[in-house]
Amino acid sequence: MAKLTIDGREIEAQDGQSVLQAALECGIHIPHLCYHPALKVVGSCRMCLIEIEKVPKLQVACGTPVRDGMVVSTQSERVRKARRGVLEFLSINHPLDCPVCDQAGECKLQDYCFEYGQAESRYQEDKRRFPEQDLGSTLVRDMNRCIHCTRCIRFLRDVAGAEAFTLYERGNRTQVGTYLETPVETPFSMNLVDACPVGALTSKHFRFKGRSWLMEKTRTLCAGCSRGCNVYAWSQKGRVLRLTPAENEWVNRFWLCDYGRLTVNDVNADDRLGDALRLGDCVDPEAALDQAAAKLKAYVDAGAGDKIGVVASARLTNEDNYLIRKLAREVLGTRHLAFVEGKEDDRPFEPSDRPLTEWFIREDKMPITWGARDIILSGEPAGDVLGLIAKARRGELKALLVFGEDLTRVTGEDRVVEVEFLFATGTHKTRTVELAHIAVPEATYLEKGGTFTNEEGRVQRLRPVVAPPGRARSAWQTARELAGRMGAGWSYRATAEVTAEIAAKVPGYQEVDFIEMPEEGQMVEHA
Amino acid sequence: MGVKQIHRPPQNAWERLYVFEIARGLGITLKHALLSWFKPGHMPTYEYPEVKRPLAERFRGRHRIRKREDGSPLCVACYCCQTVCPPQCIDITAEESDDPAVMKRPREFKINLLRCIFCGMCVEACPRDAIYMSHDYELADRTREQLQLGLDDLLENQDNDEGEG
Amino acid sequence: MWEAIFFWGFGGLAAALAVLVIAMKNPIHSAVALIGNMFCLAALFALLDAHFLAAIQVLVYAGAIMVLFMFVIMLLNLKAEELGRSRRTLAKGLGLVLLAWVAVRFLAEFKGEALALPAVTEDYGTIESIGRLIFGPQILPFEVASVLLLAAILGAVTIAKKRLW
Amino acid sequence: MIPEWVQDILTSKWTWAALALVVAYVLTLVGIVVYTWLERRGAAFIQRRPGPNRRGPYGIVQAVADAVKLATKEDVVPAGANKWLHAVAPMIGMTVALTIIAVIPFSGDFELFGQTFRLQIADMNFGFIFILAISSLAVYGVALGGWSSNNKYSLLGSLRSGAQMISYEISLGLSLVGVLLIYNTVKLDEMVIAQTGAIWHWGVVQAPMAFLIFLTSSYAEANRVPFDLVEADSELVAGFHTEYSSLRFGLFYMGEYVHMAVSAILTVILFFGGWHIPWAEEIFGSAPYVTLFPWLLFGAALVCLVIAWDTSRPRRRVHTRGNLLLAFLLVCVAGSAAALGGLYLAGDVQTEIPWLASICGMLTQVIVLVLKFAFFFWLFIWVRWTLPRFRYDQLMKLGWKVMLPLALLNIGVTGVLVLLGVL
Repeated sequence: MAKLTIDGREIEAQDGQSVLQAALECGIHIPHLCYHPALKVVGSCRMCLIEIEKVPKLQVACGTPVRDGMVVSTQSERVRKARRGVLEFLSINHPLDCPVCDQAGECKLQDYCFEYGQAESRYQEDKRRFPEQDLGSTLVRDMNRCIHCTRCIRFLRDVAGAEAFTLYERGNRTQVGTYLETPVETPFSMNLVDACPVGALTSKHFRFKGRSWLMEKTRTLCAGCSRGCNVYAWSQKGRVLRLTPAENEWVNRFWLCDYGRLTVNDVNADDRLGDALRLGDCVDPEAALDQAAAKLKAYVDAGAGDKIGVVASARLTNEDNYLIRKLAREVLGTRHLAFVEGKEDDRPFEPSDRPLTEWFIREDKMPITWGARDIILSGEPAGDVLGLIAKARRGELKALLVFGEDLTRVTGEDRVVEVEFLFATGTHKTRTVELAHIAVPEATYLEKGGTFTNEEGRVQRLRPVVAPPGRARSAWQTARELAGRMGAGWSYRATAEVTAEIAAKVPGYQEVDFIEMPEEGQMVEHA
Repeated sequence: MGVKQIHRPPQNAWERLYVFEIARGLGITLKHALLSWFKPGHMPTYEYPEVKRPLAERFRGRHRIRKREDGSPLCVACYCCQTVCPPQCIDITAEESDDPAVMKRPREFKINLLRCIFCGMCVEACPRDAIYMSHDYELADRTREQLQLGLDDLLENQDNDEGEG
Repeated sequence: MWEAIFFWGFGGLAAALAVLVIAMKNPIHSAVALIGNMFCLAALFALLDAHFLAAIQVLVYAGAIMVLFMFVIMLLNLKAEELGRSRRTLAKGLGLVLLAWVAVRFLAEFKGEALALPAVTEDYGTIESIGRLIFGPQILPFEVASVLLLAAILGAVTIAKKRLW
Repeated sequence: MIPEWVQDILTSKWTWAALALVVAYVLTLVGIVVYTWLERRGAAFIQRRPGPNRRGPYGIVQAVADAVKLATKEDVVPAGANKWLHAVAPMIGMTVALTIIAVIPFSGDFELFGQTFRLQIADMNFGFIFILAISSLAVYGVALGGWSSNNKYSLLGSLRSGAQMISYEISLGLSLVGVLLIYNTVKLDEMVIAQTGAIWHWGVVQAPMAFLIFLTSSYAEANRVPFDLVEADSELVAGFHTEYSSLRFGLFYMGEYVHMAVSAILTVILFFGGWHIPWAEEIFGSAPYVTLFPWLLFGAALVCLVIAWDTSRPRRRVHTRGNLLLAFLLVCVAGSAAALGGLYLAGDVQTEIPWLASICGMLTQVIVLVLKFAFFFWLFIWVRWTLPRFRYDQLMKLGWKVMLPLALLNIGVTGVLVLLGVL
């Protein structure tokens, strides 16, 4: 432990930490461009200059380890003047194109120039100019804006495990890019956009879609795989425009894969279901639920409740699955309950310092395969979806309820089982939804609240980012409506109430608290 | 609170008779009536639809967007006007421009004139001086939809008048 | 011909309005009916060549006295629930009996013959002849009536005003 | 042959009275169009603006457009209003104003086919008392309208105006008594005849005090500025007609104008010699109005030509073209009037065609009356846009403490003067 003074404040820092890390930890902001907590320190931007007592020259905060008794000043006139100088140098070739730059609003250079810079540059000569460069399917490079902090190079080399970027040419002509301008081929390429402190690397997916200050930022989860990465969903006017990683040391650290980021395209797809469908017609979801409930009640009243099959999904939330199970077991009284689950992945889960490609993306593309096992099975014999379909084909089932899944994707065929009554909920207009006797719309993971249990057994909170299209709602709400119409006196009004019941009923979930859930999530024991 | 005493000038007997003072008043109004009658050109009014009042240089009318030499909008869709607009009546959708030098251009630029308060903040905010407020103030229309200006509406009639820039 | 039409028209209207005066529940309606009744009476006077009397009837009764009545009613502004339901069956019965008695007496006297009335003279009903009557033979009752009215005015002022000076 | 009862009806005085009534009322209602136009343009001119000048020549069709607008508006009856009285009240106001027209003489006697006629619907021997009696009923329109609207402002407005009308009716009536003493008659036509000859026979010269009181009181009776406390908009919204809309409001509005017209014409008849031109006999001989007619025709032709010239030229600032059609029509009228006048001058019409002569004389009298009336109507408008509104206590003070004593004094002085033989 080292004790040092920064701007007159006594702070304690761990040995080996840099002054910059120690300052950031206790909330003192030292301007920095090339420093990134997950990347190796190079000290190339010279933005984090600080004045240390008894040291004649200004030092970079990122590269100076803390020492006991150090007295640091981050705001002295000398420091400020030095930063102004650094900024003036950085701005020599940086174009004044903030109006068209996607980074504007979250650009560190812009912020620092606003804070320290002077409005007029003394540099009279021409700025260097490069055309924009296409770097594969995800990235666009604008060399004009580059400040040579090498964050991108360091990320690819040290974190992603893809040595694609480098510095080439020299001095004033230095460029950052790929060898021979080949495209960047890594499933983590869009992290470069986050890593770049300025707008030199921008995302093709988000390019010109919106401005950072006009968007709302909501912390939620990615549903792309069973890792359960924490993300910020940026939305504007009811549309999610992009996902960026939210820091979670135990799950995804600072990163998010391209696949996960692009799941937002599914949410924004044109074939989203907004109204109920009955054999192809648009109808009122309320009326559709009335009819479905009446039909199901007829089966139950006739003693044929056990001839109803219910298909849940690991794509839904814990709350959805819990109420689907409760609907099947308690209201319909059927044993035929199964859920669609993802592939097994026997690789270790824990985040590590190995290249991202080796551990980050999970084989299991369903967000809560493990959670669904905890909740739907709860110690009861496993129901297999393919088995359920086979039973239905044999005519042992009269009705089938499919929640949030496309059965054709499970079977790989273009047809869904022919039963007397097929009820489906769906986020998109899938085959199952089209072939169902009654289909109601379903909200996607960016449109509903709830909890996900990831592969590791970490329960994390999902937050609604935008309103679902039309009259879509969560599967648990659909289940509640069906049960309510069939005479069950369920009184769930909010997701938190279902979560509370899960905590009370499902073994291992006792500690789960929806409202007070910490940002890193809560661990549960898989049964 | 103090009471403000108003001292009216005392009236003399002649004035208190009123009749002659009333006649004097009638004379004044008659003078104006006759002036209006025989010299209608000297009335301080404007026959509005045909004759228009000269506007102040800084008059803020309907918005327009300046064009580049090739006719494309000068706007680069930076959203500054949309951000600064107090009643939030501007709605921009950006897109990639064909011209690599321009990079970004508005695909849609909607101004809801029904919401607009003509404060001119968008003009202040524009980094390209692309948006300006013309002297066009006859903005009545038959439907609400016709008062939602689109990019085409904002680009037309450029030469009509130049407002604040 | 026309005179007959007007006589029966105004006469019938006067009778109907007189009934309405006591039959209407809303006092304003009663007052309006009374005004109408007086107007019809004036018309009947006019038909009888008593033009001055007709004009005075309208001027004094309809134009002055009833206005004051109406002001009082308006300022009281009684609601329907305050007006209540009249239940004086005894008074109604007695009234009917009296009416029947008057009718019987009237028919017994009238017997369908024209009354022998003196012929209308040239100056009948003119202002001049009435003036000569009032300020000649009838001067005493006229002045007594005016003194009576003066006394009534003074009485009203004395009652209404606590301090006279 | 014509049945006897039809003949009865045709020859009855009632039939002709009814016919005359209809004609007079239609003319009055048509006149309202002109009155409102005059008011609006007059107000505009006094305020140095053009006023309505778009629809029709000089904007006169604007008044028709106003009427159409009023008539096609929704007729709102407020909740809780006394529906029956709410409907009746504007009719009372209008009826009262129109009824007075029945006793007004528009011309002197003239002979036609051996019979004597006069442009007067009802020749009553108590003319001015009739006027007083009928105008005293005007309070009811205002009072009932305000009360039946179920609105505090309406009620206050109607009470105010009721009190105002009663107060000023007294001084109005008393001021007439003085005139009555001078003319020694109560018949309006005889009053006019009494003012024949020199200008000092006019009522305004003989009884100036009565004239002032009458004028003031008639403004108060018509609820016009400076006595329009009824509709003191800053205090009472619009007074008794706050809750009126559509044609019901229109009736009040028209009633006000008819009232003004009646007041103006009474002023002319009582104080300004009616249809007489001073010293007419001295100047124009034994039948002055017949002799005067062609000159009037020429004057009218001249006015037509001026208007034609004015409408046909393009106007400055007003970017509307001149009304060529109207100009053409007016030139035609002017031409034919001049031709007729010339014809009349050339032949000795009085002896050759006596009926034409008497009609011409009658028309001259009507025109003279209308010209005088027009001035007093204009005076109403003129005063309205000149004087500010009275405060209510000032109004009452003026009515009871100034007008009433002055009127009584006027009667006394006039009586003494008449007894002394001065007047």
